[in-house]
Amino acid sequence: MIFLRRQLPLLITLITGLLFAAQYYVPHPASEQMLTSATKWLQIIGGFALILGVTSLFHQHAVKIRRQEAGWGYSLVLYAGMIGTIAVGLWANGKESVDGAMTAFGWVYNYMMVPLQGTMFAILAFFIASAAYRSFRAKSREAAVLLVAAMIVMMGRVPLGEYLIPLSGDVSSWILNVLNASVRRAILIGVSLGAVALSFKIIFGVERSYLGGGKE
Amino acid sequence: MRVNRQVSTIRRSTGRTFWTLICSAWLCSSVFAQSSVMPPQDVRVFDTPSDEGGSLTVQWAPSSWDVPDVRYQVLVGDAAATDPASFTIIAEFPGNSKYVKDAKTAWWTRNVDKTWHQVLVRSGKGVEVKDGTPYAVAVTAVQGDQRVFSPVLVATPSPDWFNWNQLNNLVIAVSFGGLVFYTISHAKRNEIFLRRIPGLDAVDEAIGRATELGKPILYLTGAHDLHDPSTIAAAVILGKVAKRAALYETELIVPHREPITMAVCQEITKQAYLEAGKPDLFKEDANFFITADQFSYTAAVDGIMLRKKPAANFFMGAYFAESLLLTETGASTGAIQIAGTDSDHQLPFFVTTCDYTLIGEELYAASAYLSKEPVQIGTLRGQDIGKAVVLSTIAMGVALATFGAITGAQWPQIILDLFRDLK
Amino acid sequence: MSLAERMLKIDRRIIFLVIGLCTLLPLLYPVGLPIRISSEVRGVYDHMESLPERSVFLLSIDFDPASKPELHPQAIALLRHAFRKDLRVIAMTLWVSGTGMAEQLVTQVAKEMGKEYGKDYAFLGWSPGGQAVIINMGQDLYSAFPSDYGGKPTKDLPVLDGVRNLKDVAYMVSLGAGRPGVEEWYVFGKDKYKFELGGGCTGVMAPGLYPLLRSGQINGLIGGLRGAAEYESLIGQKGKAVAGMDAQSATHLAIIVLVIICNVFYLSLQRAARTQRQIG
Amino acid sequence: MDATILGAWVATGLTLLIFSFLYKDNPLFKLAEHLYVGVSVGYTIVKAYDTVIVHLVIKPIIENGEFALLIPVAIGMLMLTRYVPKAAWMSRYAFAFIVGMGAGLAIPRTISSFILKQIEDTVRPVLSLAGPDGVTFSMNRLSIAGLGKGWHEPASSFS
Repeated sequence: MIFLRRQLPLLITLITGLLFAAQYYVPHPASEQMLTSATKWLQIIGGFALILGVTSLFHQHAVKIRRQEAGWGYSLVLYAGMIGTIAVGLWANGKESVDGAMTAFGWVYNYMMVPLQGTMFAILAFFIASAAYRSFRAKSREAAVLLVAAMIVMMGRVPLGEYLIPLSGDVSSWILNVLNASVRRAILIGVSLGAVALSFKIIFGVERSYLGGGKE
Repeated sequence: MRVNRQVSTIRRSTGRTFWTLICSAWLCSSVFAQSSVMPPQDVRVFDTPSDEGGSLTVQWAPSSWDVPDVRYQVLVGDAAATDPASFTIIAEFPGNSKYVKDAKTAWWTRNVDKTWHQVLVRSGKGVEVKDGTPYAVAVTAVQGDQRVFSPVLVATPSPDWFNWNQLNNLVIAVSFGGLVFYTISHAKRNEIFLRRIPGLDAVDEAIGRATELGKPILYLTGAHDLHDPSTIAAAVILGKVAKRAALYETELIVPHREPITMAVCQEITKQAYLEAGKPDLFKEDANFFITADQFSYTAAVDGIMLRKKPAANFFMGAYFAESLLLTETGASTGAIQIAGTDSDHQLPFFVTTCDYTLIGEELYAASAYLSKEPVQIGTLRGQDIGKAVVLSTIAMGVALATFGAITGAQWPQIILDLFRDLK
Repeated sequence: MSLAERMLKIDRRIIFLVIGLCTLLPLLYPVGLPIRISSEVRGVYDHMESLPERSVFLLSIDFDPASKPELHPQAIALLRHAFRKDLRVIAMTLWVSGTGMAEQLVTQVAKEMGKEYGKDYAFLGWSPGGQAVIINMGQDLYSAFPSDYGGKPTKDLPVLDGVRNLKDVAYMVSLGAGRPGVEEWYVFGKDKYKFELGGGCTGVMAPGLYPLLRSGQINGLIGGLRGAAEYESLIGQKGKAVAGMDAQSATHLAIIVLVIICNVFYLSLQRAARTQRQIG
Repeated sequence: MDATILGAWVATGLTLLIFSFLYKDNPLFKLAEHLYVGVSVGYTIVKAYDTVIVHLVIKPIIENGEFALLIPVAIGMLMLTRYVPKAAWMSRYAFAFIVGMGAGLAIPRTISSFILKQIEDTVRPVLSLAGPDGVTFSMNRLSIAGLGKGWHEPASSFS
């Protein structure tokens, strides 16, 4: 039983991991065919993962409604939104438009999803300004450098800035292309080494937190 | 599979000789422009090495009349055919193009000098190149009405089982992997010093404050799935935070964007409560899924922050545009905020709005530091050594490249090519 | 509490109001300052210009309506350019919540340019799996997308004639607002399948892609609304991005002024504290 | 009322409800927030059903007899065993497959794209033979927008 519960999953990871890492170096059509089918499988499995999440959401709000916790009415709104969208979606075969004509599903998408998403993102602009005001202070020499660089790039990225201070465009482009690119590259290489190390640990069963349950 | 490891001696010739060659080729062509062209010399046809099949490689030596006026044609025909004039033309190009050096192959897989011509024969209009079938190939030089043929050669394409151009990639993968496992086993036997990260003291402080105020702790694991090191690090840190929260009997809220991460984090939290000796306090719904959609998730988490007013907010893992929407809202409720992310594009937002931020790999280091497990610490050591190697490679590489540029020597390039991405 | 202290603790809703006005006013009273073209955006434009007619251009619309203000104008400008150059356009998305928007976007621009579905362009829709979709397309496009958005088998679309996988794509641009986005298209796509790749992204993410740009892994980058405005000026068809540049100019300036004010008060407080200490 | 006009009103209304958050948290924002979560989950479910179940699984099986596609379906189903406490361990097989494959795919590709490629571009000469004057400082690493070209190959198509 231990084998089925603990070792077999680790063995599956080891085999799939090694197989698909090795696949990269093998140009033979057989190996390419394997990659084609396996990535298609991954696409399908990815779809099923969603059910897992939705079940959790369903459960969580069902509990709220059953216990009539504070704000359970909003959970009803959530249910209504979800079931309503699914109903019109299935009715429209999952298409927002058919031959150029908008379906009811398309209506929900265009007049509910789109404005809600767009507005949430728009709030970001306001928050950026308030965060900048609140915490962008020259508390130290480093912070002062950050501040000056940020201002130059902000000037250089808009036409008004370039109009007022013509040099700002070139300077901000230099900051982005030279200073920024090299620092990002350093972080990128470091993070990539981390990613490769982690992948190795996963494949060889050293890191198993993804199976849940700590050391067991 | 043909692999020729011989490093041609011609390659050691300096760049100047190369230029002399080119110049003389140009001179010759202008002087003897009217003279007749010769058949292409030393033509070789063979199955393309390190490929998925369905392709042949044709190579021939450069000649004195490699000029735009003279055109080369590559012809393919049935293996039994002998008259090249009846073959199908699959490529036609000016005499001064299509060299070995234009193809992106590693020098350790080359069998001729890089000044040779090279053309790949593949399936295309009029010709289908199948594995296992022999094909006859010839090269012609064309000038005006004149057309001279090379001898007809026959070769059979076949697929290969290893791409030798990616040998450097494999060597790096294997040696770095080996290094990581070595450092892990080393860390199991020896104590390794780990520099304390200031943000980590704050973790305890934040949990302590939440307990004092009797308010919950909010923990986010980021936007990515479990393939990502940042998510794994976030999950490991969650285990440690959950254990402390269990000890202090403080409520933990973990909203998720990714179903599989949620499932795994549930297990991790359960384990943490077990380890803390408080399994009865564990709540299955401490970890819950909201939605995979970026901003509805953000709206919902913002809502949780404003209504449940957690005293400590943890933002670990990968984030995108939602980062500031989360941290600004958190700041407005007065919570202690600790972030840890390798999403470098969001760092400025976290740094300005959070009390502590673990930058880049500090996130991985934090999971090592908190868990004190040799596996984690050893990995960190392995990564550090890897970084040192990359750094010295870059430093030496720049020096070599500069030396090569000044002296015109070719050998530095051979060394540098070991670190090039070649396919 | 001194003035400086009070100003530093100002209600953030006042700042929200300032930003709101700075966005709204320029949209009502546009100025139209000239926009300088950066080499990043020119990289994408020049490559599109160099493509012969009927080349295959793949556009992956990897964002959802949230990033619409920044990336939608980029997509429109790119599609206009592609249709004008008479390229074969294949559009798709890796972001499920972007599907409806992407479909409308492609249909709208195609209609405007008088293009025919199936012959001049196709919209493949969404497929789950992110990086798995990219690899699968690299191996076999028809396996990743057996049917297009409308449910027609992709194998029957004339626009896909001679296209087996990503290797047959002349140019591919990913307009990504996160993950999967430009980086994934490089790592799981171009790295192996060797097509030419360009990128577009939100303003916030743009600096993060510079290492890939400098190394030539992507041959150009359209960053945020500014990038979109540059592209619109390049194709000579000004749209929403150019119009939005005034608002962006104003908000950037407002934030700069706010940061300066906050620092002036902050430093004056610091100085006051220091003098007090010296006296004390 | 026309569906489009109604839609415009709904859209405007929802926008205002979300923006009311800038003033402070309030029931109207809560309403919009919950509706948003519900609609977005619903939308994803519909799309996943249509794309995965209908177009990637059912159609290929019925039309082309690709019964091998039942394997990933089975793996996907294994994940759902999480909700049956006694069989929950079986979900590990699915996770093992996904995570293992992800890790395997990532190793060589990360090395190629983010380690080799980045080293390759960083390693450039700082000095070069420029013109008849002999050695000059090429300013390769410091030039604006990468004006300098590499020695062994053009810096990139972008520069």
